[in-house]
Amino acid sequence: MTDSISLSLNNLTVDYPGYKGSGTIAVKDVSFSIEKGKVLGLVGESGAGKTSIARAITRQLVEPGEITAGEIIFENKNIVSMSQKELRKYLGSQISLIVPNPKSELDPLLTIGRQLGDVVKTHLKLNNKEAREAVLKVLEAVQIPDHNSRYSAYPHELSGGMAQRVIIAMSLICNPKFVISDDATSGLDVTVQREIMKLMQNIIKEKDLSVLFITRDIGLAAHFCDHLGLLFRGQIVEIAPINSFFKNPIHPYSLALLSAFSHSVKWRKVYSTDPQKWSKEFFINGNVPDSMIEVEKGHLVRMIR
Amino acid sequence: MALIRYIGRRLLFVLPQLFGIVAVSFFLLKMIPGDPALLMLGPLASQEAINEIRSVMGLDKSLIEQFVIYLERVLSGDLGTSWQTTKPVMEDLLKRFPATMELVTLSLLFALILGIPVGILASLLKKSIINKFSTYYGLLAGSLPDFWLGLIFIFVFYTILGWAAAPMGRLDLGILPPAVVSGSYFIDSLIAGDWETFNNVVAHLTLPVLTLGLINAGPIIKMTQSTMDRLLESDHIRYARSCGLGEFQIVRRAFRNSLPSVLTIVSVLYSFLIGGAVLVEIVFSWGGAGQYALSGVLNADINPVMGFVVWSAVLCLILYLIVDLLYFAIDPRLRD
Amino acid sequence: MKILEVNDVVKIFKTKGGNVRALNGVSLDIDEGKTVGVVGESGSGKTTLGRLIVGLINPDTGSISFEQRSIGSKVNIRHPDIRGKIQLVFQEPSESLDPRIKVGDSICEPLRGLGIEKSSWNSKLKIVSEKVSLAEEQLSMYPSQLSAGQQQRAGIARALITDPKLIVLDEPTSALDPTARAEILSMLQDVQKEFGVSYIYISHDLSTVRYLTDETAVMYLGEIVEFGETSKIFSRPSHPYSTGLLSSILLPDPEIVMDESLELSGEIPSPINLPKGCFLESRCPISTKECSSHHPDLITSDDRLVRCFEVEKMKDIVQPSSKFEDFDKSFDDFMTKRYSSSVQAGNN
Amino acid sequence: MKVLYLYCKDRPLIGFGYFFVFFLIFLAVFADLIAPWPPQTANPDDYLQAPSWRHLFGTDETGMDIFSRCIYSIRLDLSIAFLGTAVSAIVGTAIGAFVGYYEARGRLKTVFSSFTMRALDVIQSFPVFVFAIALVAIFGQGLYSIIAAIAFVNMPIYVRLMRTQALSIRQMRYVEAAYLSGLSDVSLIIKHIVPNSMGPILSHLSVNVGWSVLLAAALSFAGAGVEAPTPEWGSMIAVGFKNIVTGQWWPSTFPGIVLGLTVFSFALIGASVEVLADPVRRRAAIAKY
Repeated sequence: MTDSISLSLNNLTVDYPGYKGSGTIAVKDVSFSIEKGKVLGLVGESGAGKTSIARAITRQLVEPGEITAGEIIFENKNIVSMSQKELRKYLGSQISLIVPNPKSELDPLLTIGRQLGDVVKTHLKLNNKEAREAVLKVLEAVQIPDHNSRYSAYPHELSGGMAQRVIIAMSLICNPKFVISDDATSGLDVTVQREIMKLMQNIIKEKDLSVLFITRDIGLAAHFCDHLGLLFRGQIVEIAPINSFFKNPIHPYSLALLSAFSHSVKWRKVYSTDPQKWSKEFFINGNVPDSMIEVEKGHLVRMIR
Repeated sequence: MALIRYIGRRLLFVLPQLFGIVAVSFFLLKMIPGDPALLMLGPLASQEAINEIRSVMGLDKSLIEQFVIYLERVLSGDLGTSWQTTKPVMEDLLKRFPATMELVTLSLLFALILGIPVGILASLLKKSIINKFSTYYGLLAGSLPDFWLGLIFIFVFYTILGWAAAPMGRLDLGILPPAVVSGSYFIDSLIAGDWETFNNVVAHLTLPVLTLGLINAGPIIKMTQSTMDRLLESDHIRYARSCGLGEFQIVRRAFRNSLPSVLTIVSVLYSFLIGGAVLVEIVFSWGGAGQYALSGVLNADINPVMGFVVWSAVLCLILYLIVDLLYFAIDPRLRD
Repeated sequence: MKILEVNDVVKIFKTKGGNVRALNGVSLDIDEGKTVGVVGESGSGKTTLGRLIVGLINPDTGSISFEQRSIGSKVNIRHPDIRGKIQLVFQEPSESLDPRIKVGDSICEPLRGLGIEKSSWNSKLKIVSEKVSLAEEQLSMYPSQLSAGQQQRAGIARALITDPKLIVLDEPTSALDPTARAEILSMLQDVQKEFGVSYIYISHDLSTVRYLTDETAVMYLGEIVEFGETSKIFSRPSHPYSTGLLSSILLPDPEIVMDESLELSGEIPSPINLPKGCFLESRCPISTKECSSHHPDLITSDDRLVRCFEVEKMKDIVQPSSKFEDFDKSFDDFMTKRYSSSVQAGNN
Repeated sequence: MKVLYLYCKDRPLIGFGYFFVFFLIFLAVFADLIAPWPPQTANPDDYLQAPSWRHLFGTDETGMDIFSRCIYSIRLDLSIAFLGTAVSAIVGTAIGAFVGYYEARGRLKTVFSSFTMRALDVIQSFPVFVFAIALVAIFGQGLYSIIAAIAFVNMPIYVRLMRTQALSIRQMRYVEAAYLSGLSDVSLIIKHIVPNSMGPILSHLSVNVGWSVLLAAALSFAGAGVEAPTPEWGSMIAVGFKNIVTGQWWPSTFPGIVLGLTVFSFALIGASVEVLADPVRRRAAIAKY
């Protein structure tokens, strides 16, 4: 069974000690697993802990964040207990990351060819000529027009959509098995976003990638993912296969998110994100309960009973 | 192309500025009380003698006329004469500026060699002693009076230990200066291959360079550390890390990105030290340009001061131009 | 009655790289008590239009009239006659309040400009803060102590305190999370019902435009490419750009498939070097030779204004879409069922 | 206050900075009671005495007690520094606020701004130290010309600092909102722009007091500041200068140490203000408590 799982999180908890006043626990007791070749969407609002999860998996948490409990299992190895050296072998080659704001994520002083080349050279031990070939190939794969001249372009010479393609190229260049997309299209215009999403969809299918797709936009997730998890204040409140989720959303937070898209004033007002208004089975003593209940096969909801 | 246009624009801005500097300093210095003619001839001189000298020096003309005459002469390379040394200012400065530049350049080189590695290490090893050390060193070094530190070094290394050369100029009395090529004894003695002179030059340079270098390493460490801190936390370095690049590559990228800030602080220090090293020059009887200008100010001898101001403004100009070229080389965003 | 008329305004910004043509002749009318949506992507000039209407910038040519009198470049918006009647709500809630001034005092600031006596400030503050559901203790807090949604409520309260006739809402919800967004929009709707104020709602978020507005202007590179009743544009857009924009909206229901009849591709041209012909020509799948050589005018086509040579062809390509209605209906059905059952469960 | 205490608790050196400055002020106020010897009375019998219990820091070549002179110097040096800094900060901030606010806002206003900035460029291209000495030479040696020179030399920094702040703050939405409300330019600057730029100004202010002490001492050392018998750290170092080569280290060393510690303390305070004035960094710095 476990052979079909690409990556799984078991009770992952990320804490930011020091920020005691606000008492934030960025991520609390999060578990999920992603099957090979599948896309798990993780939807939540800002501050829900989405980015903390992405950074925990790559072990790049911002100070003073640290993983205080739980494990991250990738191909039967626990990422949490890896040494930095071992981890570095996985990052960029087996597990790669697609980030938002592509223009600030690329080194402004180096050409994109050089930046892509550095990654292949580090992981695949290619020489300069082979690296150049690999880079040109991947630039072509992400449909960058005129990729031969873009090879020596600097990040500031690219448009947002083009830079996003470069980031995608960077995540694919070593043929990873697992890709994390952290709000990858949030900075783009909708028409450009649509193109990028199509590209990603094709690549995922073609390369049989497993993907953790983190986003704020539940509409985007609905069309892109096989499974969907909803993150609320660092915890998963509902997680289900995509069809099961949208046929029968249960948690009040899920309903609030969905009603935000609806034209109906009534439902917007009935369901809010204010937990105080939720009924007892979802919210006790100021907290969401610790237990999750399986309402259908694979459809878990954080509630009592 | 963009570079040439940029330099052109830069020069366009700089020429009026240069004029402004000369004008302001000319009128400012003319306000210094004291009549050079009187100072030159002494209090017992006759009124006729004073008047004669005044007309020779052009002091009887209106200020504006004097300024125009001065400008004309500067443009033809004549900076006037100093009544204190009775020599043309140009000649004096040609001797003295190399001394100052040699001192300042070597001091800053030393400060860079010390400051950059310490700054980088402090930023990389957050919890180490070197981090604490460099944080407070940056503050402390900027707080010490350099002239005082020079004195302490003289006391320790010359008076007590007897390791250093006497703080009396750039060479021992018995040693002849090398043939003038650049004016810097350090370079000229190397060119001449005169090891005895070279060793003596180095012995005299050691303490003042140590003094200025240790003090100016402070801001360099601080700048290196804070920009490296910022960069190591930046999005693109974090992203490079999550691509699995090695630590060496990461540091190299971060350092490359922090170079412009380091360059800026170095250029600021350099232009400051051309005039600001004067007190250390005094302590070590260096005979540099700053000292020359200082005695000019204190004795209402304005030609040396004006000459110094013009020279240092031009030197700063060249310095900033070089710095701009380096920015261009580092950052592709400026090339558009 | 027309409360605001924007007449053929042009705005060019001079930058290092060249002249950015932000607005290329935009005309727009707003009726009293109505809401006009202005949609477009970044660089479409929609924010410039909003800032121009409130008087933060002046147009290069063209004019703006408010209640039949000219403002804009001629008369300063801060003129006492007009001051307070047009208000602006900003995109960035965290930046729109002075971090060192208490929220309540910030909300009252426009009253100072109007020269209203301090004694009446408190009662006015109470009315508007109730309207936007800000609690009294929040008024004596500093902006950093409020959430983004609450900050935006304060921004709206500041706009409302002068009893304005028109509020320009410049992407008021784009910095907010979806649920906070929904709450603010409902509130704006309530406010309009009660005060009869007109809105210009500037947004790139089409689903909120559909929710809030009566009419919609679709902008692309500094000009309006389609203008008409919101519901009509949403069910059957006529301009290739509006079509591409609308089909990019993803609703949270995997069964509502993406409409792929018309897709835009490639990059948005730079507003410094605008093409000679139609601005969309390079991205448009149905463009012809004429599109690259001539610039289309905004023409009346049936029930709306469209700037496209191929309006007739568009009618064949774009079929009426009911995806929004479908979503609303299925969601409503589902919720009705769920709500009644959960209410029952609550009763038990 | 509480924040400051918590911040210093983990950073004893910063705490020392605050302590030392208060200690100096205390010494300056009660100098008459604390100093064991009169500061300006030469005592030829006691010349060049090494430090002892009788003369804690020794005596100089005229036999004046260095410890007492060091204490009396505080009055002079700190008042020069405080006054010089205050003048430059107030004038510089005001100019900077207007320059930044008016930049590219209408023809006349723009001309005013760019002219001021070019003038600053000219002032700042002078070698600072020679410039300060020239100013003292022009106005004649004396307390007020030193203060004026220090204020003038420091002012461009405040203008630039405040200009940068004003440039970014005037783009903030709350300033635009206030503008639309009909507030005048001056009240916009006073109500919104200046208060919101105080963080960087304050932190520079403290460091700047330290620099000003240093500059005052350097001027005296160069012979353009306070004249010899007046107790002043810089001139005391200059007086002791000739003795050091012959091994009498104390006349120069002690004033230098006090001077260095003073400047260092202000630098430490400045570093802490930089953090404490920024709400985000302040919260992170005392997060533990």
